[in-house]
Amino acid sequence: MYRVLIQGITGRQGTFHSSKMIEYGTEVVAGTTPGKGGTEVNGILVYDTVEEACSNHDVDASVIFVPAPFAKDAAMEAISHDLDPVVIITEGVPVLDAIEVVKEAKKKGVTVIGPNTPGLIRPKDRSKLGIMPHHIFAPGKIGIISRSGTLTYEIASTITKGGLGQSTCVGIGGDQIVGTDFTHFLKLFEEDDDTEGVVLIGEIGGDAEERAADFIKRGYEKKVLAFIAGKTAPKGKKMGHAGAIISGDSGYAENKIQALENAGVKVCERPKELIKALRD
Amino acid sequence: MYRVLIQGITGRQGTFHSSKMIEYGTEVVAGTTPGKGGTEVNGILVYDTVEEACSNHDVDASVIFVPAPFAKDAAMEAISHDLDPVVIITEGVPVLDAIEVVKEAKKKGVTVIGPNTPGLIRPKDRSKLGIMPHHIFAPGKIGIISRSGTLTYEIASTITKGGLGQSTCVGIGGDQIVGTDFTHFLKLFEEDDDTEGVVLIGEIGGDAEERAADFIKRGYEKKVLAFIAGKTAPKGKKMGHAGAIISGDSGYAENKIQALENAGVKVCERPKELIKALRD
Amino acid sequence: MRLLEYESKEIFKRYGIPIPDGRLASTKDEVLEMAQAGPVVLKAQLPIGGRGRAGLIAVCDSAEEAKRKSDELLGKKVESYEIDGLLVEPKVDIEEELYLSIAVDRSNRDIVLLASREGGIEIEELARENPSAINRVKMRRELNDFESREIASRLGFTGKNLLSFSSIVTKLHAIFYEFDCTLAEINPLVMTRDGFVALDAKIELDDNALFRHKDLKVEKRFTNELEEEAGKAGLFYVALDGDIGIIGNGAGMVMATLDMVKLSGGRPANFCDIGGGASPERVAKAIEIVLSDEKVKTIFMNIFGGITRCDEVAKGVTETLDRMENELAKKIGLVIRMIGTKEEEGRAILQAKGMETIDDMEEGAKKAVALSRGY
Amino acid sequence: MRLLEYESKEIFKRYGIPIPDGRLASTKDEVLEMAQAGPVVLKAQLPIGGRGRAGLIAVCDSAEEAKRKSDELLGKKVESYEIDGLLVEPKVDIEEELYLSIAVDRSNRDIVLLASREGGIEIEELARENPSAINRVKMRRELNDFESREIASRLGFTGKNLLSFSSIVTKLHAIFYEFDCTLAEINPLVMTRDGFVALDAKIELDDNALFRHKDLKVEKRFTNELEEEAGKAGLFYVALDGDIGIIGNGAGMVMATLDMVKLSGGRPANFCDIGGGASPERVAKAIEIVLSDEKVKTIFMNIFGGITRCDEVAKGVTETLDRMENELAKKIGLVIRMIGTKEEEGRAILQAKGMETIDDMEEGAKKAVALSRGY
Repeated sequence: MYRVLIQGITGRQGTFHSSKMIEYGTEVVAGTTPGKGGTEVNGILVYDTVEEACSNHDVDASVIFVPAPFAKDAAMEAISHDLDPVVIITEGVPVLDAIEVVKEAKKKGVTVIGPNTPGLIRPKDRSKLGIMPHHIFAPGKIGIISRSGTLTYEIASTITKGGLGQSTCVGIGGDQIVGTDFTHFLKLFEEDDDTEGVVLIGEIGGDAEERAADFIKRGYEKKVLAFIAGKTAPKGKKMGHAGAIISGDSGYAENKIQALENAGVKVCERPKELIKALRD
Repeated sequence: MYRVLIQGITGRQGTFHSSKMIEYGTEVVAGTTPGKGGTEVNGILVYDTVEEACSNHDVDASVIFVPAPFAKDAAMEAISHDLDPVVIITEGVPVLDAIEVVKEAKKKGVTVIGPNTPGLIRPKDRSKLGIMPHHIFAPGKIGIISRSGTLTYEIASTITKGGLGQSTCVGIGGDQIVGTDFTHFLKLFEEDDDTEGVVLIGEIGGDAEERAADFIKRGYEKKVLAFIAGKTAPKGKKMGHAGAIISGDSGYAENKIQALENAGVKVCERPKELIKALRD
Repeated sequence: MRLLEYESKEIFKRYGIPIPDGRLASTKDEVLEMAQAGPVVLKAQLPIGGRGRAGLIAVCDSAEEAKRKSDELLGKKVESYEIDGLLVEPKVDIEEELYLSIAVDRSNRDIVLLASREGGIEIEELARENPSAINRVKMRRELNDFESREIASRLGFTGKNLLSFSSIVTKLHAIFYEFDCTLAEINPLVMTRDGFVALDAKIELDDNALFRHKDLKVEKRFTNELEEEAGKAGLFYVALDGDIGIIGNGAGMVMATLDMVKLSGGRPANFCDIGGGASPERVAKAIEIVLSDEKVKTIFMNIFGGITRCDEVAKGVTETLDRMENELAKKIGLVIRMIGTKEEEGRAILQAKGMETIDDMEEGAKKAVALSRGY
Repeated sequence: MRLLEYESKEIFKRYGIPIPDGRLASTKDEVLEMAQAGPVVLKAQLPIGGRGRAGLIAVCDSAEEAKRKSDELLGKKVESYEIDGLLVEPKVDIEEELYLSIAVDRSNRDIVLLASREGGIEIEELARENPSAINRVKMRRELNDFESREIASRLGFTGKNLLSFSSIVTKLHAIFYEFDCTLAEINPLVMTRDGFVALDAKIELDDNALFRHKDLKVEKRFTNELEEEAGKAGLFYVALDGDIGIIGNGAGMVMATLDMVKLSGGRPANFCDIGGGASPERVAKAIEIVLSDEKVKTIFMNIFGGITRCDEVAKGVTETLDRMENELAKKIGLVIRMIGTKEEEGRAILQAKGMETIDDMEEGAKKAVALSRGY
């Protein structure tokens, strides 16, 4: 189970969600906010720097709630201290900042989840590195990888109500540039004994789904289902997420669905179909 | 024998010294000057980029004659194409530029000689990557590593007149930040069958001589002699070379002489003494 | 956010990228003044692509023609824009058209420069038809001059042209990083007898990085008034052409709702995301904006309460109903699917006003479609 | 090149590093005007270290004292400088003195930041006495804010002080790289009741990078007129206190010549490097400059011809002799050691004027020493 640091813990979001994470059972060990060192939030000690937090606690991972202009700095700080994963909840991080963070993470071998992600949750461990409403999740054997927040909740909740539960659910983030892709987690789920099937929740924009399809096509040991949002989205418009945009020839839902089906992935049109397909 | 590229071959210095290098016997295979591609200098083809030169010729090493404001760019270009060594003749390269060049060279495993160096000469091969007046050198068994130009000539000439010759002579450069140090070449000379003894020509400023002494102290297989210039230099004044300055506690000739003598190196006060000591 | 061509060219000029000696004209007289000196090109200043094909760029060989064309273009409506400015440039004798851009490379999570001697057509088209004609080079924040020269050299330039082209590369790179662009494109970059000229200029700024560029004095732009009004209220609204208004929380969720409505035989009128943790005011504003589209007779509201609280959403709905003196309920079919955080409290608030909620998304979509057809 | 304290502080101010609210005064009246408001500190604006110990900084608790001290300091000669400006600053109540600098780390071929809570003394002294009190951090061109905060945190700062200290680190870093510094030092950086203040400021610019900073409007500075005159003529001249003028080609060579003269019992009057490939004019200028030091009665010229041609050097010597109507040869002992490129031609030129050359450097040095003693 991750021992978690919360960067930006004294902010509104950081304070609220760290209390929810603790409530769920997550091992939150420390927080940081520059200039607020020595204070406490939700019974958690706050430090000025990650360095200090790490020298006073055993920390594995970080969840970042700092505002967008400072998110790159916070992520660089977490990466420089080898925290892994670094989960960037923040929405609205500049693209060039995200690219630099992703490059630095790659150099150091650290996994960055997000930006603009609901985070990661493991119902069995009651461990949450993020902002999901955790009551809708239940321990089980289905892994979820998603580009969207509420749509993940919708589908996770459907799965829970359908009597199945989740092993791990992770949002890779709704931005154009994010630290991980479907493929990254497909690999992890393949090796994870707690996971029997995987649901990919994709949407228009980019080619993460196509790349996942390529990966699956080369041979994947577990069942994969998919749900793709945005079939009715027009070209050239950002649909809420910075990354959900059809530009030029790329990013159409149809192409993604086609690619996944070619790779043998069943793409469901309705969340409820997933339950049946997962049970098959 | 090095197949040499001349960067900045169309300039006054580049034209003059490339002709001298060719006259000596150096295998100069190509030159570059951005915007002058397609012309010829001293019968050598000129290209706009190192990339082009390298795709049309087998090139090993580069000698840079471009003006100081553009020296960093030229060196980066040579390094990016794995030329090795990269000899920067240019004087007056900004310190921050030199630091970036040295870092990049280290990352790529390339040897940078200079900036502000007379270069490197191998009398046996009649190969010269630099600007030394080559007639004063003669094939022989003595290696010279120096921080100074004319002082090298003085000493090399003394050695030649004394009936001994040189295996390789190299100037590491007179600037504060240079690509290589005495130790780098001490290692090479130790492994070089053509070299029986080494002469270090040092001067005030920095601690390259002290670091060489440390290295020799740990056990060096060949005879090392030294000559240190600047015993009468005042503190805080640049003595011609950007690197020849005593600042704070460091850079005094006395300390260097002391360190070298402690390492068993005979430090000669007069160039002529070197001959006798080398013959011993 | 895409800058207008003339704004992009002003930046080019500041950085020393050669552009035609043009001027922005907002009246016919201004156009004519420039047209006296010789043939001109009139270019409608709109933030959209394909202007040539859409007849929004006019080459005028005579003042007479310039007069006719500016009459035709100024004030014309295109999509949701109105042409209120023409960039008037002297006609240039083109020897060759090239393509040059620096852009975010989403797949590789990097920045890439694309350069080609086949300019003037869309890069996607070129990528399909002649991909080998495109030079691709990864960019970093620091660009050595020699890297620019290598690009010029690989395109086959030498001598003076090599130096000018590489200098344009260096400057475009500086602009890209300096202004946090997501795209900085010159298409076509043309070769004339006097050297290179950036005939077109397209700069897209990263909306999320505008805080670093207050000096640019540009504000986030919207393609229509409703989108702008929504944006200012913290909503994300995109107009579509159907008749069922869609409101939901979370971008993926709203997209999925649109898809479900379509799947159920309906046509969504819009995309409206109220985001996470919406207040009653934000919900009310969303309804107001969606209803200001006159095609909308039915609204499907799809809420999955996480951070968003169903009771707050319900309050937003009832407040709107109250303000509209219940006219809304009479004229408009409102279908609310609402589950999750505080769902019971929310349901109670709505029931007090005589409104029911639905638990299932698909059921909600079907009901909304039925309502929109008058069932 | 070292900037004066007030110039460095102007840069600090522009970048937002807090400095005392001082003013540069060049007359006693200006000093007095400031001293009316309360106790002041007068600081002589000279580009040298150790001003405190040398009595060049005066704390004045009264206007009377300020008057007396400014009388004493203004116009005073120190080394080769004359004090023509005093930086007048209000006296500051110091709670703690710190040290902060960014500098070229020659040994490691890198840039290093040094920070310590033991400020106010020379860093070399602190490095000897309490090296563990110094925090050393390698710098790169890009500095993340968190790295500045870590430095502040390691010094023991927290809360508001952590934020202000780290912001000073970030700004000093920006200055260092922006201006191509070789040193940017604040010693002491003091803590007052109102926060941190840079009480002193020392910026050294890289002479070789001044071409990138034309806007700074600073020119290379010399510590005396002869050095300046030499610098402008392409010579490198350093004044020493002996009586034998030294001219040579190449820095190492000239240093070795100085050493050889000393070893032979003489005292060098200067270091004068004519560089590589000197023209007759540059050689003539070198002789002129060396002779303008009145202590010099003997010159030892030591030339090893490589790129430098002995015939050109000889021409420079004879031209000078001619211009001085041979007065030079009468009053001054001139010893010329000259070998290498075109040595025979050079020798012939000199012999035509009745001058001999020597082949051996040591022999030349001995002869010059003998001449200087009147042998």
